[in-house]
Amino acid sequence: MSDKLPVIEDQPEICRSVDAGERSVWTRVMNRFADHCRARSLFVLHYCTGCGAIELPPTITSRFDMERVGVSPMVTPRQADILLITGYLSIKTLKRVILSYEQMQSPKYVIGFGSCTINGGMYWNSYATVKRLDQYIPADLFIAGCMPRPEAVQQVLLKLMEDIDAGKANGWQDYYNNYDRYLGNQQALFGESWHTPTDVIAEAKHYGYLADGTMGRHTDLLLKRADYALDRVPEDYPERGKNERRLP
Amino acid sequence: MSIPAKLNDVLHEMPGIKVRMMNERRVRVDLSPDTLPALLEILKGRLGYCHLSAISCVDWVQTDQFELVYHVWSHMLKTMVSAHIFISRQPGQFISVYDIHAPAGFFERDIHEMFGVHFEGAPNLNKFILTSWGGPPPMLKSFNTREYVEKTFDWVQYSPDWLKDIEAKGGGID
Amino acid sequence: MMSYVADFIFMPLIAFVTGLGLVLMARRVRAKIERRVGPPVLQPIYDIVKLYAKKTQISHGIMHDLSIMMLLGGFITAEIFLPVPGFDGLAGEGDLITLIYIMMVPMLGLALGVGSCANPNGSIGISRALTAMLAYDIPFIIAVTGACMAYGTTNLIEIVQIQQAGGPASWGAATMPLLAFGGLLAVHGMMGKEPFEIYIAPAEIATGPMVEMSGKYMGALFIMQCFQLYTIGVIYTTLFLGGGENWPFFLAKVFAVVFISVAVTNVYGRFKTDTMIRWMWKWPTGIALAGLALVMAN
Amino acid sequence: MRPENYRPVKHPPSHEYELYFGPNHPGIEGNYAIRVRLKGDVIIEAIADGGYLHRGFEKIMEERLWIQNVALVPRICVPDPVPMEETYSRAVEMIGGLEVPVRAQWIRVMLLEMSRICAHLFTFGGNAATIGLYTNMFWGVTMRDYFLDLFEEVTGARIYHMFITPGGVRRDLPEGFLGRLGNLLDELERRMPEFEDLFFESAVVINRASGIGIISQEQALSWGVTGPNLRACDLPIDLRRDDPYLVYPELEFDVVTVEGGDALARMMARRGEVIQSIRILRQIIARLPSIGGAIRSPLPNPLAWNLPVGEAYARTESSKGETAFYIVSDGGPRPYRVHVRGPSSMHAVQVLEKLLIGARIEDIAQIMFSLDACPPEVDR
Repeated sequence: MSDKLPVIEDQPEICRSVDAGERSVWTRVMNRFADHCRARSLFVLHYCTGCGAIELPPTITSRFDMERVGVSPMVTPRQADILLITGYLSIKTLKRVILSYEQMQSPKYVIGFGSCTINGGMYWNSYATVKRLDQYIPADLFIAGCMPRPEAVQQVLLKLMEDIDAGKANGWQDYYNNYDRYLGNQQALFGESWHTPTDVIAEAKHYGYLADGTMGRHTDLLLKRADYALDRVPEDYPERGKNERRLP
Repeated sequence: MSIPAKLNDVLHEMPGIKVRMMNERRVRVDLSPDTLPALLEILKGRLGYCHLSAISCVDWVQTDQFELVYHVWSHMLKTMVSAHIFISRQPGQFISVYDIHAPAGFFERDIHEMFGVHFEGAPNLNKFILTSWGGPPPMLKSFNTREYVEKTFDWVQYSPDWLKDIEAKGGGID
Repeated sequence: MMSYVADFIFMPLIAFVTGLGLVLMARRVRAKIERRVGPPVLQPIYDIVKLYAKKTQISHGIMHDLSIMMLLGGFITAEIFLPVPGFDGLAGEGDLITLIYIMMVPMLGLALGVGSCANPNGSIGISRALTAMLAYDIPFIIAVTGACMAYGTTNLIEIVQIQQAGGPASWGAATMPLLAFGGLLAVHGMMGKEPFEIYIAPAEIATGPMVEMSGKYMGALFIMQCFQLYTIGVIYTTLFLGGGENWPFFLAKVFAVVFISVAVTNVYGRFKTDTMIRWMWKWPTGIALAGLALVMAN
Repeated sequence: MRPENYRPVKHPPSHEYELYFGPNHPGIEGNYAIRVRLKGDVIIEAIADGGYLHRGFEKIMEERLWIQNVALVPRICVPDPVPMEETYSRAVEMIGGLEVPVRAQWIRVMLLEMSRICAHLFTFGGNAATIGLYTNMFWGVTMRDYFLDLFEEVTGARIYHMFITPGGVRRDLPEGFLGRLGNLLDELERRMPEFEDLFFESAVVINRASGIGIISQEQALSWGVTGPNLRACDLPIDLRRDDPYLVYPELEFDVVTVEGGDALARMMARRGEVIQSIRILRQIIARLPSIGGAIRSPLPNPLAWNLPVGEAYARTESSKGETAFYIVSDGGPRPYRVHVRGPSSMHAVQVLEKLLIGARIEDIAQIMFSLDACPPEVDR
């Protein structure tokens, strides 16, 4: 397809970080219980990013009935757990997807839907669509096909449930841990002045997901170039709710 | 297969017009750009060609011209007239027919966006689809989408290192 | 004093558990009408635990946090004023009027919280919610007033005793059917179900008040929904269906009241705001007024 | 401290505000957005903001072979893909001078009408969901799913069939297919009264849908409204009648017109079309077995297939309106230019912007769904 050599990236090891509290039996039991419940209650963000969304109504409605496994559609990103990228993403949509993704509350999961999210699929030579979803936001699972059948959608949801139940679906932590890499890819596409209203670094700091990859070359650019000053935000975030970046 | 008499009369009032019957209900006319608005006006007023089906633009690189095709349909005569005009690629300018056919507003905006043709008097030539696009008008033949894609996007690795390791140990997909 | 402690603990707890059952029933009934299977039995619990187990959440300031307290606090207080079999709580101290006041607190709390989110959809939603409250409260208050006049007391315990003394024939629904029917329509509006679901309205204002609620805040709203269904069901049961003689009968009545509402809602679309007010002030209010006139004539 | 999405607006009049009816709003059909300025509840300005689904079809089709494009075209309109395939194929046939065998024409009409029923059932569902009547959506989408099963049986795919190719169709119908189609039509007819009770005759629906988004006849003609939306203004204009293609002249059907031009009339026009489509399909079931012959005219090697120099403009009456392809060939193995005229490019942009002015915030979704706008057609 391309004679250009693909860019080799370090694939970060996606695994659950062990914190001190996790050693206590009580926390472990509670975490286990929480994971159990998370896996059985999944709200899907109502966002039809592409043509794959046409197979979601059959999946939700009477014939396949997603609600019987606890999956239901949700309207706003604030409440949603799953972001279904239903097919190709135009560059304009990708911006909204990233905004929506950052507004969703962790733990959050992304499912790439159809071949277009994996490698451009049918639109591999289109100037308008993004070729690889996982460069811009961490995707937990992909469904191959154009377009995937409702059965495939259900299958992947069940697989996601298994992963959540086992504590393995941690793509969202990867976004905090390697924010610099994701932001770099986003900046390469949208230009260097790209920024979102959600302050991911501050969130990472506040909730303890700061890692080596969170800040770097690209986030420095954010500091320098953005039309608002990140450095005016205090280093520590003593209160909840202070994790938003101030606008001038 | 013949042109309705009324239509034939009207079309031949236009100077320098070439009329060709494409099929039963479609007439292709070639005319000079200056007479196009007059033709559309007359067709609409006299023969009920009030439905502008589409305006298509073709980029002819060899002759350095844009071809604009106005497809109008008459609910009365049940015939389509496709009016072809050629305008120069430089500077790529034409007049809007929005005041004759309101749907032209969308098509002209689209052509402006995709080909960079400027329509004088169009109500709205703001970007609609390509608001996040910084490059040249993408539908121009000079824009190579494949080259752009190769330059901008990375492909999935079909033989990453970790797979090579697995394959070396006798695993892998095949 | 010690007896109150048990009441304070158990009455909201019972309300919550029953509310979970009511939510489950609402979802199952909806699923059946839509010809599908519906959620598993523990789904309401999974949803709430999941929302509370969210690792990040967005707060929009002190008011936003406080509003959740007001919301849940209002309902928990309301549960303590509602007599159920075996527990009287504060129902002897406060009366129906107090209860109705307390029931307005959650909605006002929600309004304050949503107002601090600065999301236009939320603000529109809350203004619609308050408008809806204006619409359904008038027939509801008329029905309540009529019932109180008929029973001659505003004390809920006494109302229950009066009805239970005479058996089903002395239930409010039998002695003042017009008031009971007007009240039922008002109660349907109170639950925010179609055709009176104007303030949720996903396709219009993206779920209105809930638009900015995330994680624990949303979890609180889910809990509020449990309390809301329970409270409304119990008030109606207490006023018109003879209250609770014992738990099985009492729960059957509460579920029946909510069942009527959730069964009807799925085959209706949603009214516009002004249509809802007009309808509420016309039919339920008219019926309740006729009932009130009958009560006063007797 | 300000919430994260808060951005101060520059000196707005105090009583006006802007609402981004954005792409992940459930009241929007597909991935599309409308920026509305509101004064209280009433819209004073609406600006459509599309392009979220832009894939550059017209560009990438220039880069592919004539036959490869068959795989691309159905993706232009997701809920109603068959008319796209058919229109493209017909335009190519016009340029190449290919004759479509009669049996293939009948099969094409059958698929077109099945697709129309699917798209309309989907729209009913969507329209009902905008006013909170989800039951209709659940039933309608499920009903549509049975049609998709039949599509799968014939074409091998549920949504994107890629079945109609230049010169005919890919393969013949499976055995007993027409019988199964007949059974499904019976089932649909049996279910129609349910949908009427629930939706078309529901007092709430009539209350909400009547009188909003009114298009007058003059406006409809001058704004370029087509399809069921035009027929809802009591104008009997239907390409299947006026500019007949395939075997439509041999079929009996009524052009459904409804008076009113409002959202309710548009829904009723679609309801009438479903019934007419059932009628057409019944005629096809009766006549197709007696029509034999090939299903495809012989093509040259499709990988080295150069069409003669020429241009063609083919139009089809899809469930949304007038779908058209303008194709130019320079004698090469690939199209020189393909222009897609999606019907929604009128409905979702200019018409919607005009209809929304003066409407109220709760009507936005309903007006959009009643126009049956299909954003992927607009963005292409």
